Amino acid sequence: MSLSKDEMAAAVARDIPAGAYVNLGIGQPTLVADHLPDGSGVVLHTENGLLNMGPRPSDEEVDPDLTNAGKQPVTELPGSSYFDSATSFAMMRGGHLDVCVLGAFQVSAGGDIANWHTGAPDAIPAVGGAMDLAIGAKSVFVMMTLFAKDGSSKLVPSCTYPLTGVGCVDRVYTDVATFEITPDGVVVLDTFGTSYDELAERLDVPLSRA
Amino acid sequence: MSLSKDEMAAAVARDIPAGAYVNLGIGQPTLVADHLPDGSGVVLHTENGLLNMGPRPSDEEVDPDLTNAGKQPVTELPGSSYFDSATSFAMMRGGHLDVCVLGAFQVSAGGDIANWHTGAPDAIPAVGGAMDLAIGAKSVFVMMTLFAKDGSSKLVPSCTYPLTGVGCVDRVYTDVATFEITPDGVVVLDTFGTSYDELAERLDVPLSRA
Amino acid sequence: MRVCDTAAEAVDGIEDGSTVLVGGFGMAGMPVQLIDALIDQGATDLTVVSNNAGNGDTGLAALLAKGRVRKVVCSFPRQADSWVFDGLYRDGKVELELVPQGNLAERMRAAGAGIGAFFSPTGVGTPLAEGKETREIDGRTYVLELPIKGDVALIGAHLADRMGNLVYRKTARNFGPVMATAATTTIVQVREVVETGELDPEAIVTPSIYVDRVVAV
Amino acid sequence: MRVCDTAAEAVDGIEDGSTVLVGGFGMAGMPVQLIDALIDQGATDLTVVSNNAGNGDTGLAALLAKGRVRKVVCSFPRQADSWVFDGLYRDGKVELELVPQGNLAERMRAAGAGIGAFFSPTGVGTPLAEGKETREIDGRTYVLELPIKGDVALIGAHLADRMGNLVYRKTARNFGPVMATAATTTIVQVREVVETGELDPEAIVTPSIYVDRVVAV
Repeated sequence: MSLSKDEMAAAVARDIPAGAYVNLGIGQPTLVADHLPDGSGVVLHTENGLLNMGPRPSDEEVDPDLTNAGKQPVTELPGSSYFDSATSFAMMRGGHLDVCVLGAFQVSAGGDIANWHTGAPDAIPAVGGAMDLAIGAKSVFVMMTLFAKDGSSKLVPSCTYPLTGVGCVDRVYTDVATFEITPDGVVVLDTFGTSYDELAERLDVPLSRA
Repeated sequence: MSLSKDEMAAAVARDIPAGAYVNLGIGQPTLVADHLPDGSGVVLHTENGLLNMGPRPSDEEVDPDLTNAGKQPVTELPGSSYFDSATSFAMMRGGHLDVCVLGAFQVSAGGDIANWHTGAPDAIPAVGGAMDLAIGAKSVFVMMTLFAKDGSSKLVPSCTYPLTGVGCVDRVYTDVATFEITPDGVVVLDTFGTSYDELAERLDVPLSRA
Repeated sequence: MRVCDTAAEAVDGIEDGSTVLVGGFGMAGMPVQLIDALIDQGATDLTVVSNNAGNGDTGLAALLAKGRVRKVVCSFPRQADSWVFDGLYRDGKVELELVPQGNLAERMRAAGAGIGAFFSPTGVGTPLAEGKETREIDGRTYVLELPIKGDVALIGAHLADRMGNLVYRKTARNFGPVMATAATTTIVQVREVVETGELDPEAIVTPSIYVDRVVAV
Repeated sequence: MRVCDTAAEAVDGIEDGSTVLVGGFGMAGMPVQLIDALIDQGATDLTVVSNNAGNGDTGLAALLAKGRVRKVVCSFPRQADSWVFDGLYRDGKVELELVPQGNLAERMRAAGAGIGAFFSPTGVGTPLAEGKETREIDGRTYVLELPIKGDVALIGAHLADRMGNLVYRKTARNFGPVMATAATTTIVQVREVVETGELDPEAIVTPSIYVDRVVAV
């Protein structure tokens, strides 16, 4: 069986080391927080200026001064710290985050990521912190379905959408397989409801087994 | 009569606007603080990380965690703020200080300043924050005796000592005259115990009257 | 530093053609009352630098809707409620310079810190670095980024003292501190102005040196 | 993050040849117990980056006196009580890279912030910019400065919580926060380690992400 979004998030969560400092991108990656085990000591960073972010508050506890990067209300945990945007991005760009988890339109075999712009001529572009996250964290995990609605693979020899970052992705967690991007190529770490051979046939990207 | 050190400091203090943010360099410039009128609202900056520095404490109040850039004990006034060295020098370099007052070995007619190194081959060089101060403040005031012990002028056509900063000095307060460095040359603003003509004869620098 | 009685007094004198840095991340930290006062004040042909390009119909969105903004420099204009910007942009009525959020913050920091330019790894190899100088340093490629300096910054903070020292509250801090350093004139709306000495000197985020006008709203 | 029982445990594993960032401005913020532990630990051939080059016969001066330091990168080595450094320098036994204090701080900030290089106006036209690339930007001349990255930072702070968040006290803050960002391993001596949650999240100066080891001394 292929993985649900929650199962993909759980797969990512399992690979986050205890005590790691982690940024979860807007959208599906935020689901990862729900799958971190109690006592993991994982510290969540939100680029609008908070370390050790907690879960969504109850409706009564919503504070308009306390949001995540998706502008959703969040909470602070004991040991939190606040800082301004320049400091927050210095933290990201300086390589201090252990892991960031991003959604993507496409990832290339060389670890390029495209996740901010479809390239459609009438689209209003918006990049936010995606480019900083892509190049800043020690490990960059991507979480996406492997195939687009038209059946084409999002793991590609070379991205056709405008790039977010070059050669920066380490792992790709999808509904049907988990991949590691290595200097020697793309390694299949796990498959779900499909086989290595099926993947190898369907993707334009050379694969190898773990 | 030529001015004493305290009278020079008073002359500098008179030219500091009310409410200005000011850094007083190590040594003689620190005397300026004693001559700021009560209620001037002048805020003193010390580059080791404090705004609104107060005077030297009593012996009982000395706190080793609270010093000025000369590593002498100081106090904090109401409205003080502390910050780290990177922030403090960003403040200086970014042009946020209204005035800094520096000592000098030499100042050139073009506003160059030399105040960190005599150029002696056996001297151990030490620059501290002098170069940042020289180029950072909106107005740079120099405070020095006009003549060295050997009788040579410290206001020179071109500095012979290693430079601290280029074209950055606005005013030079000395024991016998006050000078303004302008794009059109050196203007004598005031004389003490000497005359404009005496100065014009003794200095190698072309002068003009205010 | 002047403690102003009204937001109108606080924004007095902002000139046509100014570059205005506007704080806030979405609505958190957005200086809504200052923007409303700027709308009334009438300055136009503005370049606005802000993380977003307005939400709903208030604040920055209202300023845009009035046609006062020639150009927006921001990282994330498109949002669920950015219909005002979206319409103007599609109609070619507002210019957009899109900047990755970290480069946006760092370019303003550079302006405030007297840095002439800096090499950033962010955006290298992407369309947002096209036409910019790049350089390899120590085995990594960087793109040269220039400072963004404001004529005016409009920011929201939590408390000010009468000297202009500021503290913020939670993630409403965001772009306020860096914008305060990067503008010629920094104008701040706060919830309360307290007496000088009431804020902890160790906890002040924006020292008074960066602040020109404060108004409690 | 590890809360260590002893300074010896805190400095364990520092390797010969390391670049060590040492906090403090004079004695304020100087991590004396960590330096003493480093002397006992034995690492040698060190490059030390610090604002000063030791005062009296303790702390950094003692490390220098033991011959463990190959090179000092600092802004202000010469002081009334810097006789240890003075002697070694005159005897050619220690190398000196003199850096203006603001460039020193900013070069470490660049290392911590992932900036590849930056153009600084400080030092232009002086001997300390000789041989360095310069560029005119917007009518002003700047010198290109490169990051200074530490293998280890030894800093002093006032309080830490058990996650490693730090607050400092008065002007003892100085180089601690920037050095904490610029080293692979940041080791901090504090006066007390408090429980997580006891420090005000709005007033934390060094967030825990930058801190690897803490010891109360």
